[in-house]
Amino acid sequence: MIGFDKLAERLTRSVARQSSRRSLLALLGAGITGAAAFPVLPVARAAGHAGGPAHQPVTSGNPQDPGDRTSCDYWRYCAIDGFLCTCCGGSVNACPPGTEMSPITWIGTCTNPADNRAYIISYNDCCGVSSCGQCLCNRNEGDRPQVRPQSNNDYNWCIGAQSSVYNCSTAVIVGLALDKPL
Amino acid sequence: MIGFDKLAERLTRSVARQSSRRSLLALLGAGITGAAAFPVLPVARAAGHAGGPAHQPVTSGNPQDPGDRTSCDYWRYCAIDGFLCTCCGGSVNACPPGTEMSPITWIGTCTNPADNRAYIISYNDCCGVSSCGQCLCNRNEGDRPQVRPQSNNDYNWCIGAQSSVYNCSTAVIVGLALDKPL
Amino acid sequence: MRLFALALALAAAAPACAQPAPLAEEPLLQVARLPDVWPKSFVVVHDINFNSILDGRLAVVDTASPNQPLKGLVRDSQMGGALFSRQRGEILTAETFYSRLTRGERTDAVTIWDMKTLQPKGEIVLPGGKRQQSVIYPHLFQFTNHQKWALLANFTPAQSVSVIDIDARKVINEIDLPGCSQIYPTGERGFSSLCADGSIFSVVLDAQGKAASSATIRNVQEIDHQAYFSTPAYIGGTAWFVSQRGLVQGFDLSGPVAKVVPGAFSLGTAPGADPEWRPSGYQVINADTAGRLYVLMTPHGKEGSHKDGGTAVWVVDPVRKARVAIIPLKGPTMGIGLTEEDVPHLVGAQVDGTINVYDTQSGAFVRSLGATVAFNPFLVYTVR
Amino acid sequence: MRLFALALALAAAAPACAQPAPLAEEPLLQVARLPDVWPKSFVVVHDINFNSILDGRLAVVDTASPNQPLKGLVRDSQMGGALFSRQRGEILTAETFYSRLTRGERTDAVTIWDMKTLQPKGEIVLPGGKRQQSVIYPHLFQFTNHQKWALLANFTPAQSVSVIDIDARKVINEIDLPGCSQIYPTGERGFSSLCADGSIFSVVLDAQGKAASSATIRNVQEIDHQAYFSTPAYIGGTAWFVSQRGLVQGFDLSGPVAKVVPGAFSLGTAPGADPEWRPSGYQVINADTAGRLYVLMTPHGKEGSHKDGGTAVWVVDPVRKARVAIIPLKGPTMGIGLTEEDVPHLVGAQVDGTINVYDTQSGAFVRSLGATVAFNPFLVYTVR
Repeated sequence: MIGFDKLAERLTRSVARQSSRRSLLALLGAGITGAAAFPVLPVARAAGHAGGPAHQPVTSGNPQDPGDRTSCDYWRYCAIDGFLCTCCGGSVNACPPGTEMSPITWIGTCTNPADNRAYIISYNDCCGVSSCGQCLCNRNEGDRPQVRPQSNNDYNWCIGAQSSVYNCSTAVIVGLALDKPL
Repeated sequence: MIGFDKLAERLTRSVARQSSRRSLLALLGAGITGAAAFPVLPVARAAGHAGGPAHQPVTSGNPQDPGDRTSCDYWRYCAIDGFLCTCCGGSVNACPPGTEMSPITWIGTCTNPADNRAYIISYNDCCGVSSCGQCLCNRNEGDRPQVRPQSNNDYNWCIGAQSSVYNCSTAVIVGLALDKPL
Repeated sequence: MRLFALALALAAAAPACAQPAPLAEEPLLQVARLPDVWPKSFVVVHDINFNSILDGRLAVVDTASPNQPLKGLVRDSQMGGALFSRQRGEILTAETFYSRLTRGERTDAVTIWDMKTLQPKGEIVLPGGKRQQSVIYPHLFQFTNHQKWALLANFTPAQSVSVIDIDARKVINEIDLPGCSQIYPTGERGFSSLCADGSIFSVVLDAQGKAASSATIRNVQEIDHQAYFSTPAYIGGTAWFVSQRGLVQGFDLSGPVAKVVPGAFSLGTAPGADPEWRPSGYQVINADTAGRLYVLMTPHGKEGSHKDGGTAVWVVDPVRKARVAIIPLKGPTMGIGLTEEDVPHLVGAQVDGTINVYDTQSGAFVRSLGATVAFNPFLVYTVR
Repeated sequence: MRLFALALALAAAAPACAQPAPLAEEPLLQVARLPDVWPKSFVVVHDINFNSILDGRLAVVDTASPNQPLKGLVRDSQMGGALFSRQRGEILTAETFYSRLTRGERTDAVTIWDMKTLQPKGEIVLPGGKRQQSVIYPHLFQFTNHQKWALLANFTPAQSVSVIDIDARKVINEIDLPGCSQIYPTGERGFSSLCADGSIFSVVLDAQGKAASSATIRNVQEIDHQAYFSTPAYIGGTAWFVSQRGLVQGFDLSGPVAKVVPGAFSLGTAPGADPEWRPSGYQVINADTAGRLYVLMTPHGKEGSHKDGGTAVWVVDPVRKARVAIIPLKGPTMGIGLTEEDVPHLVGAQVDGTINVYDTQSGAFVRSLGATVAFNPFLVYTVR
């Protein structure tokens, strides 16, 4: 879990074009990596839920982790793109029953307003069940174009699962960041 | 096109249980029959189009065939159930490009307000492309439960096409009815 | 470029102060499970998903949870069928697939899903591409033989019923059923269907799933003017049907063949109608274990109104043949279900996707789950 | 029970009166066709269909028709790719299917559709299950070699490009592309890609689709602070990119390898911003044949705003490096396209599904097509 975003960055920048495709795959596929990003929806934050009533709040109960986890404004979602698993039968860090969590994921850096610390958030996608359809959310703080896969949330990262069909996205704390995000 | 609804009625009532499944199939599958019905959506008329703006009117230009063919209230739609092909790239009596019209269909009897005549309307479905998603309309004048297939619009009549995937429904004039509908 | 480090590194670099410890790292690759025994407040909502009918779903819903009612989704493609068994710990779906989503080779299959994980456990491929696709009737796919077998309706438009041995993962027989539709499990091993000539037809199956005997009762339904909705409510072994005009008729299906319960009765009338109260919706009648019927009613009853959805539920005692209460609904409702709770709740699935929960005893509105579980909820399954 | 008869029977029975003749019987089994040559007002709108991503579509849209803009749908499943060719008379989709809709065996395939009938004409199955799935970039699937070949991006996350001979219906080669993404056709037979080290990399293909030569230009992109949106606008053989902060840079792709067009320039500023105007959306830059660029802008530009969508289009002359007009939009817009008309119209695909049409010369709003063609319109393809 240590510095793998940096690893991925270095890997992409220096190894990339010299490396064979197979060895790159082996490296990236070896486990939880700091590579790219899942991805799916846009402007959901601005658009909100046309139609149906909003979801009622789901909170952690911990004042150090404040906010409504069904809301796109929740702090961990600063670079998420998709349906929030908290609204889909899962939670902020667990996939819904029936899905598989993709081990390959996109990593964001979000600031927790309660302690003003920057946390590394892994946006692992839940796969193998069709679009959840609830709590669509797209935020792009730190997102960069596909040229930098590990910083882009438009890829379907369910490619790391047995089925690439996308259901929803989690936002798992995997560590603290030394620096604040851009 | 002559009296086949009556044929189907008689067939179902008297031949049905005495007939073998294969011979019934042969009879019903022989061509355009008065058998059952397509099917799909409910309460669309009441619900209207949540969200997006309404479709703008499409009319025949013929005062004897009045009304907006993108509206669920258009006279021919008295027993339709599905997306209106007029909104999907087809017309009131033609399927959209890329689809196949199912030859097996459900027949309704609708009164034309311009001449007060009762017309036999064939609600052939268009198949092989996924749900059009536009102008959902469900009306059930004369609809009866599935026990009477030729009077029920909940069946997916795309079973008569190469693919049973449903796109939209037409409403084709196939003749005049002697009696007014129920 | 961002630089990352360990919590440890940050802790070392940070000045000592009163700040609380950072939030802990969380485990990855967690997938939620459902309780080993589903709470009695769980129901399953069938989402036909009109905008992508080939992507229909079942939503597992906790009606007691106002903020996280959706517990998981199970695929139920292309106007699929659904069965639930606490005894088996399984959900069964009957679906149709094409090799290229909308075209290509057709495969009909029953998939068996584990109720705790919602993962598939097995599949039974069905030959012939003839599974009936309709919007949307629970009695096209039913258990019999103590949930060892499933019965599945076919329609090409020729009508038949496939007998499926679930544990053997195979179709063991096909019963021709020309002129009859729907599957109402009857007795230990068999089913009844309603027929186009107004009769009810019962088949007794032998141990190999073949028709051992059959029986017909004529003139149990006047389809033109008193057609029954295809989905009845069950009280014990009796299936209670209601007609498009509000006639209630019971059929005793506990024995090997159907028997008519004497004494059909009308739901009667009530004020506030224009022109009259009639049943309306896709799941218009249900029952609780206390023996009360719940009927979804529209005040705008007339020819063609029977699928518009209702705005009130009439509670009826079929023994006294009398209405005992009226439950007003919050909005136009397509289907009504009941929870398995000791005091059951009424669950209304609305046209706009909203699921609302009502108290069956007082008739009071209890809570709304919002439009948070399904795009087009049509049926609410009680899971037994 | 209803009785039916012939028009003839009714005519015989009816009293002679002044009533007009009945409406004529209409032919059955009619299926509409598109014009042999699509009108220049046609565009194709890509509908990612979030609520069922596996059921994505392309909508053929007549921007000149206010009441029947939707002319037909073409399947484009699972974040599919799309190509259009008037020369070939074909649409190509690059899709992914599973044998059980959401699970089972994966098949990636390119399907070739006839532009007049929207029926499939052929298919190229792609080995390896590696087609890149992303939301949603036209430069993952591109023509080269005078539209005889298609190039398709793969991502597993290893990156490569498949070279497809369309008429031979087969994949003829695969070019490894570690560290680089997107496909910008370059020269007669080849492509360029942008790479994670800030370079642009060009590959020249030989007649067998193998890499004949390659070239790299370093430091063409500063990804941290001036990253280019992946989808450029084309004026002749030059691809014009715009960065997240509004820097415009051209690359001449008309020769065998990419060349930097000297003189990147900024879009500049304008009043009314909070905090500043920046490009935003999924298709933020486009061009007309007169050589003007159209850039979709949000007044709320800041880190992370680049996919929120825009509310104005800035019209820019890349020769003069100057903004020449501002077109206000009716609502938050995700993608902008241009028609092929002699005086092109600007087509805005809004977040709420609405498609609006604007005059490129006056900047005036011309018409709304409503939310009548797609659930989630993201890209507007010009069909050439």
